Amino acid sequence: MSDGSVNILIAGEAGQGLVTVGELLTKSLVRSGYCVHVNQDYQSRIRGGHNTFAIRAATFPVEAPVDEVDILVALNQESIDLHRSQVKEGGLLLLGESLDLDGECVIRIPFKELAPKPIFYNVAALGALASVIGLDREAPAALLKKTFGKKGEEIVRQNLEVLEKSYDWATGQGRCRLAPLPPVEPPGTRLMLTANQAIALGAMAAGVKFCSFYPMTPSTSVALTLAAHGPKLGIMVEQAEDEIAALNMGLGAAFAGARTIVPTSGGGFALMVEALSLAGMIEQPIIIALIQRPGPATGLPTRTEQGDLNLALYAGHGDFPRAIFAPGTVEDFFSLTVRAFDQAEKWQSPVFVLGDQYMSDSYRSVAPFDLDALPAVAGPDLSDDNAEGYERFAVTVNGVSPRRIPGFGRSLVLADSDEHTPDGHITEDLAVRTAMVEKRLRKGCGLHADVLPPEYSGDTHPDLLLVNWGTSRGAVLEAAAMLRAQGKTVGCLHFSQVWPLAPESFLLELKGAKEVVCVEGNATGQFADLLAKASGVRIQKLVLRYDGLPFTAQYILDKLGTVSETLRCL
Amino acid sequence: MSDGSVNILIAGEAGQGLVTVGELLTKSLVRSGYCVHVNQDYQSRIRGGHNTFAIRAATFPVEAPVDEVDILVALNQESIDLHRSQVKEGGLLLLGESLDLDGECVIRIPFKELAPKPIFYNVAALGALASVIGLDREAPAALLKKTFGKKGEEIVRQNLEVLEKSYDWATGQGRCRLAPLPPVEPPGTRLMLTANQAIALGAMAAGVKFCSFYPMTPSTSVALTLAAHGPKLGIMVEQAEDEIAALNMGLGAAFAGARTIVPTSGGGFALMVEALSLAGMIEQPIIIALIQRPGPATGLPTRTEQGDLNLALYAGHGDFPRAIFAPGTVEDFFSLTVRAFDQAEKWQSPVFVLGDQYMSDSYRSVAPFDLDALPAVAGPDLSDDNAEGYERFAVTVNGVSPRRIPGFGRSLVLADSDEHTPDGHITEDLAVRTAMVEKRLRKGCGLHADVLPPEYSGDTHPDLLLVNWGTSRGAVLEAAAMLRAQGKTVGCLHFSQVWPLAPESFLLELKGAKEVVCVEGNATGQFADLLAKASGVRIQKLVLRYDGLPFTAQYILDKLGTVSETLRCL
Amino acid sequence: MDPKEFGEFVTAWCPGCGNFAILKTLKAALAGLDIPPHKLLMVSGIGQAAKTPHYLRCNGFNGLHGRSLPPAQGAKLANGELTVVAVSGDGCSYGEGGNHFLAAMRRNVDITLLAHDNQIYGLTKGQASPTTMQGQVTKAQPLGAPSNPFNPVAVAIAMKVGFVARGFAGDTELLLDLMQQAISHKGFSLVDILQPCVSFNKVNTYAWYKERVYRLGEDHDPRDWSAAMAKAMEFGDRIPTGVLYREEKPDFAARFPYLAHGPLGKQPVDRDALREVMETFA
Amino acid sequence: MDPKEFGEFVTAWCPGCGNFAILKTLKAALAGLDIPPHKLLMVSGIGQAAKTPHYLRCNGFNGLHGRSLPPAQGAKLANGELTVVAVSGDGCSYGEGGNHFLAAMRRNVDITLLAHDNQIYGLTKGQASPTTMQGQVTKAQPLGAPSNPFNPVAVAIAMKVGFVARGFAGDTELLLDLMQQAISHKGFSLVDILQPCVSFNKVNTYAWYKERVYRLGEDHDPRDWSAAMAKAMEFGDRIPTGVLYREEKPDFAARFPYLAHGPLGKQPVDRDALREVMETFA
Ligand SMILES: Cc1ncc(C[n+]2csc(CCOP(=O)(O)OP(=O)(O)O)c2C)c(N)n1
Ligand SMILES: Cc1ncc(C[n+]2csc(CCOP(=O)(O)OP(=O)(O)O)c2C)c(N)n1
Ligand code: SF4
Ligand code: SF4
Ligand SMILES: [Mg+2]
Ligand SMILES: [Mg+2]
Repeated sequence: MSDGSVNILIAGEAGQGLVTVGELLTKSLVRSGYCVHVNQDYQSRIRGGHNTFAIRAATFPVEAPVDEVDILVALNQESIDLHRSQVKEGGLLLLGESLDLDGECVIRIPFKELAPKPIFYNVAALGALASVIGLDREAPAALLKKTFGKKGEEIVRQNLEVLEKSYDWATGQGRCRLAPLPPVEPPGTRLMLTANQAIALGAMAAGVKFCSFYPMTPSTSVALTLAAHGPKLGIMVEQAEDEIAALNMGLGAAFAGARTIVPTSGGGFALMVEALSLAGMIEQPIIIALIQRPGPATGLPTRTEQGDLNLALYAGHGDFPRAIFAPGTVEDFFSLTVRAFDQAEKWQSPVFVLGDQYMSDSYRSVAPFDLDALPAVAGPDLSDDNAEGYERFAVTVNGVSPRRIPGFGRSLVLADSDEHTPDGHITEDLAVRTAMVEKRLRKGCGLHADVLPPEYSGDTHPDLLLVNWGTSRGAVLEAAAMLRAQGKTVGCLHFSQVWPLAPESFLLELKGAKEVVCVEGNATGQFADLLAKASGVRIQKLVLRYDGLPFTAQYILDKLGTVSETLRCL
Repeated sequence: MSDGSVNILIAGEAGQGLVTVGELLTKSLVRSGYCVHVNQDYQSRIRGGHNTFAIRAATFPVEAPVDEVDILVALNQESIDLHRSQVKEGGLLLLGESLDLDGECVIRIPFKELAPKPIFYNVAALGALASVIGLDREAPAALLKKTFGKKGEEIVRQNLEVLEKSYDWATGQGRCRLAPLPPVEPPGTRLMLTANQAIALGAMAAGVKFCSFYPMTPSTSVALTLAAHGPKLGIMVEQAEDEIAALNMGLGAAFAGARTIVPTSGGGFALMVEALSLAGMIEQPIIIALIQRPGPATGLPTRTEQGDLNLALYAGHGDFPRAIFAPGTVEDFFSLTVRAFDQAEKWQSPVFVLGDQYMSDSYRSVAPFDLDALPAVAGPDLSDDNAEGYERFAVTVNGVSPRRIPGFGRSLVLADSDEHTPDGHITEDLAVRTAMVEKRLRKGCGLHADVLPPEYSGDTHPDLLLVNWGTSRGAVLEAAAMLRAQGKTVGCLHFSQVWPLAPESFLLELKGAKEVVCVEGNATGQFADLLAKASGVRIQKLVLRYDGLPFTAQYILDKLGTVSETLRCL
Repeated sequence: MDPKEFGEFVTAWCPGCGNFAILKTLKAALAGLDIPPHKLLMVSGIGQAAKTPHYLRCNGFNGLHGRSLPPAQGAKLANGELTVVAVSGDGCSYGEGGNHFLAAMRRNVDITLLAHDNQIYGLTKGQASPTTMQGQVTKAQPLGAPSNPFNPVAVAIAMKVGFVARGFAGDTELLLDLMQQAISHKGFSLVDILQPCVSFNKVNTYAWYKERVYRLGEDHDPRDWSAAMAKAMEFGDRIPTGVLYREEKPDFAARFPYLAHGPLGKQPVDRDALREVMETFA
Repeated sequence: MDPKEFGEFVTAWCPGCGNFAILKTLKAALAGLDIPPHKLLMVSGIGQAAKTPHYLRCNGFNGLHGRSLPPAQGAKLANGELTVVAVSGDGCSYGEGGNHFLAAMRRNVDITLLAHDNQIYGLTKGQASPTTMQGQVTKAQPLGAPSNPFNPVAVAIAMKVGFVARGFAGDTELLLDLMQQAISHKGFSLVDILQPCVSFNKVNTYAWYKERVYRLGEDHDPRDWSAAMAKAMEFGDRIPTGVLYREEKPDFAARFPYLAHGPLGKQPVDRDALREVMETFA
């Protein structure tokens, strides 16, 4: 915390309110102008078990979790046992009233004393924490006013009273060797956003009008965010009977002119594979937000992994093009979702946005998006010219045919899952078949031409190049910084679009480093394989993580130090 | 036909009985000791349209279709128009009675004269064809006796009478410049089998006891063959409500001890992707017979393609091992299905047998399989030792745990789609997770060690190496022979197991040729991609076919002559 | 309107198939309702019946086997101005698509399902479908179809679907009326249409149906749930046709006021509203 | 047999959840029927209820969400000697798994489905399930659940399922009896069990159910289909529990004589028979 940052770990059972405390504190920090990084670790159960909510706050950007903790808030005994060792020298332990631990830097929060009823314990914890980290008391107070405003003045008053009391109480306690967070210049408005919320906002900005989904952790919050604001923005959000219905229904809505997103997770997406192929065949723009969790099968429902890349890339029977975005920041989850809608329409193909549990639950502080500066998103052909001669699947040079919307004019639009003639009728003419296959594939060349190059950062011709994609970005950047501090030159190559790949945009970097390592959150190095296929360059060393947790810089450093004996006999 | 072979094309509408004529003639040829190759081309409809049944018969092995025709049997006018140009110089046209065409080698079959009722027209055609190609009349006669035997003597007599009459009639006609097929030494018993029937027989030989399926061309005949013989062999064949049920039901049956096969096609398999992942997670041996047809989506339901390799390989969310066989001969469809069962049990993983419409409908003459010489197939652990301490998912060196069957002893068997402890209970212990991921992947190394090397044939260090997999084998071998006749040295490298790949077993061959070309039946070169990933060798030139038809040698030669501008921007 | 507006197409059906009569009746029904081709969307799955959208001049979505209802509902929600008719076979609608059938009945989106019920899988050459009679022998069921047949109208009435009817391809006069009533009904409507398959169903033939099928009389009150349920269970020596059950209730869209503003695809993005939404995260 | 044979496990359920009573009753029911753990196979999907196989010493197959019935039937067909009980939630059984529910009812394999019906998606934190009441507000349905709720017992009776019952986690005496009858019934049996979810269903609480639930009396004859159907439609102010409908009929396996020879996995390959099969291709 001496460096202008603090890492707070709130730990306890599901149902003890740790998320409430965590979210309130995070929001107070965001509003006060600090950068934040939240990491939520929880089990697949509603009550009990063991969960944590980790807030890393700093005066500078923080984009990855860290294991070492400055302040451990332990709501039950198990939390002490499990996390005590993570607390840094001089760190602080804030314990629930009756928990058993003694020591120099241990403070017990006298909840019963500070709050009239258990329902206020969360606010008591908030006050104590705010005080301990040196947050101005006004920040949480303003937040409580806003949060409880609609519940009436009395409720607000009671909450503020508890906040005051616990803030003061904590101020009276020693804070061990913890320095308060240095004050920061109050920024303009800041949003507190997760990746999933950013996907939903991006979709809204791109004009989404339809979302069909089936609940599945960690993708559900994309749909819930859209549902919450659907009535206001005129977005129809429907929970389908299953994932097959979700994508097929989405395709119907998209065909009928509504921009559509279908959020799901690996096991749910596995059920959409046939419908994805249909999207390829009828050239239907549609967005799939695939929020990953560890597999196979049900796997670890509430943990994280980057294990569905292969599936996203190869799902569907038969050959057809697609694009896959894998943003690495909350800002990119927003802007690349917008881009996904544009690319989907422009190349009339399904487009993926890959996220994962880690970032779906990871709050960050983000500047409000400049909606007026957003690029226009491509739309269908609304001309209705020459309705009689209209052909939905006219064979063209770039493979893209005019996409009209049934009912918008007099043009008749016919989509067919069989091979079809330009006007959409089923055909068994094998010359037409050949032309149609090639037409569809030509759109892949368009997607390829539009591909976003990877982001290169750090030293040129470095000793070490850390290749990574999607949500591993933050931990990789931090690892690179730590290695540089040790005197190594390090480059980072981050792919926020993982398909198509345009090797010419990164081959120099890939070949310019002494050692290349691929960092990814799965057990087999799926992206490294993909790079080998696309570029001919096989990255020999992999840093993989597949225990359900997100990367930390330290994890990467540790693994870099060991010889990786990757099991690649899949 | 002068070279001891004949290619007969029977063409007409669906419902005109051309398959009946074709099958009867093929069987007569097989029983007479000729090698045969049948290619069936038909539309997705029950009546009308345009279908063909092509029989290539020879005194030597024939393993691919050819376009040039010696005898065209045209049952309607359209067939004449469509196929006349395929008839070789000096070839023969046998027409339905009232069709319009004149010429030297045109013969009209006087059906009304030869047969008392339309129901006998098929036999009339059979008699005429048998005579024209020089088949002894005893062969079809014996076949009719067997076929109609159970319908009573009178029926047999009538059929034989028509056969005699038409045989004699045709003998009286000129046969143009066609030479009769030279007689062959009558072999022992020969089976007339398609690949799908061979899969079913292979499964029976391996002890299959359960088959759950949902009808889908071209996979249905695997299930129908099992269903026909199920009661005799005690095989439960159940048509499920959908493909999801088919595989999940199959997993339940397999879990409960029944060797299980699930046949399907691309679109159906697309629906099984989640259940495949479950098979990976619960380490359930199961066989999926994936009989391919052109996609995407419904595509061309009754045509052929090799387009589902990527899907078979990458289906399922999360990482887990599998094996994929892609036989190239009917004999291999039998023996590799047996091997698939063995590998599935040995490495407790899902195993694929990839076929396609072409070979699912392609009859061949095959020597009866020597059932006594079959290798033993691995089975579950029936010991029930130490039932109390039994752990279904015990972590072992090679990843394989003792697989016991619920109810067979006192051992309790628990399978879980979540990550689990060795005894099968759901866990969120992330160290256990890591151990389990690695245990499962180690089985992939076992599959890798057992992999079948590709078959190399032809010249060493050739000018040209034709890499191919699965059902393209026959056409590739024939193309190689034709090129050799032109003075080129040619090698063929055929993969009948396409995953895992062991580069050490073929790198020398791959690198030893002047030019390497990959021949495969899809639009993007899926296997060439896979080879690049697995071996680091990128085959630059591809001969692809994706119009729904199988390869012919001539097609390959034609494409080799052109510069392939493959669209690889997928 | 002239049924000729919907064009004439060459079909891939077998001569004598019950689908011909249904198609012809459908065109007449649509013409009678004055639904112009460009305001009509026919959605289907895969099967013989599912080829119907190709044989009618209109907008069409010929999707995947078993999946006619999800895109039909999606399209209707996206554009309530379209008349949306889903058409598919018994296998498609009640077999592979069974879960969507259940959900569509619950959801009550204003679409019509015409289920061509030939009690067999036609296109895949004659395996048992959910409505195939128990014991009927096929190549896939050599010991006879082992399952109890599905009774779509009984299940629909048990679920209180607002419009449940059974028609017969051999009685096109009644069928025309049923189609028009179904399409006009606000909410999800089911017309199960008995359709002889001359190629693969040698049990439930024209003659078989003709012998059994009768029209529900004036005495049947489709608003009487118990009577409807009792009639729905009749399928054997006697098979009732007509409107079995009717009930008016708000359709799905009625619960979403913003669906009343016209097609979703014509609604612009309201930047100010979006800005307000964004601010809820501040 | 002592219910303790089925062990005691730490669960992941919320304190107060209706699942506890159901689990306890299940153990008692199984013990009462003298089913030894190694002859019992519990099959489930994914959800809170679906965790049940982990909380019982026995064989278990905890498969995919919505997919409890297919493996349950596959396993039972492969080994008729096993007692097979499928257990899952309302979402799993009637939502994602709706098509399997329909097919299992038609197929009549001798298994039991215990559907823990809390009228909500518990494990995924409170979205509407197929049985959630229309209009009930959730985070996923902020304007209220738009669909008509699914009535599993009505549909089952419309499909003439041989054993259809409704139980309540708050009446374990009745539930024990229902479970035992269901498991003993030859063929597919359904027990829909009303199960309060204290965390996410604030409408259908213990109190809500207690006020409405009543036991069917002696006067109800479960063999009277019309009476059963009428009772099945009752779900509102009054909710009947007990055996709604019963009918004995041959189960699926009865149609396949060779299933009577013991577990398929113990049947050897008959080489001679196989040779004869091979010869049919000659
Ligand atoms: C996912 C999938 N499974 C299976 C098929 C194969 N298939 C096509 S049509 C059909 C059944 C058709 O039966 P039905 O719906 O009754 O229509 P009908 O042909 O009788 O009109 C099947 C199984 C398919 N196209 N897709
Ligand atoms: C294919 C798939 N889709 C979605 C999910 C997420 N999921 C897990 S449980 C569940 C719903 C549980 O509801 P219910 O079956 O009623 O069980 P309960 O938790 O209420 O007992 C869902 C949607 C999943 N695991 N797999
Ligand atoms: S197979 Fe049957 S349903 Fe299909 S077109 Fe022919 S008669 Fe009609
Ligand atoms: S969420 Fe509901 S159903 Fe799940 S354990 Fe808690 S109370 Fe029970
Ligand atoms: Mg049908
Ligand atoms: Mg539930």
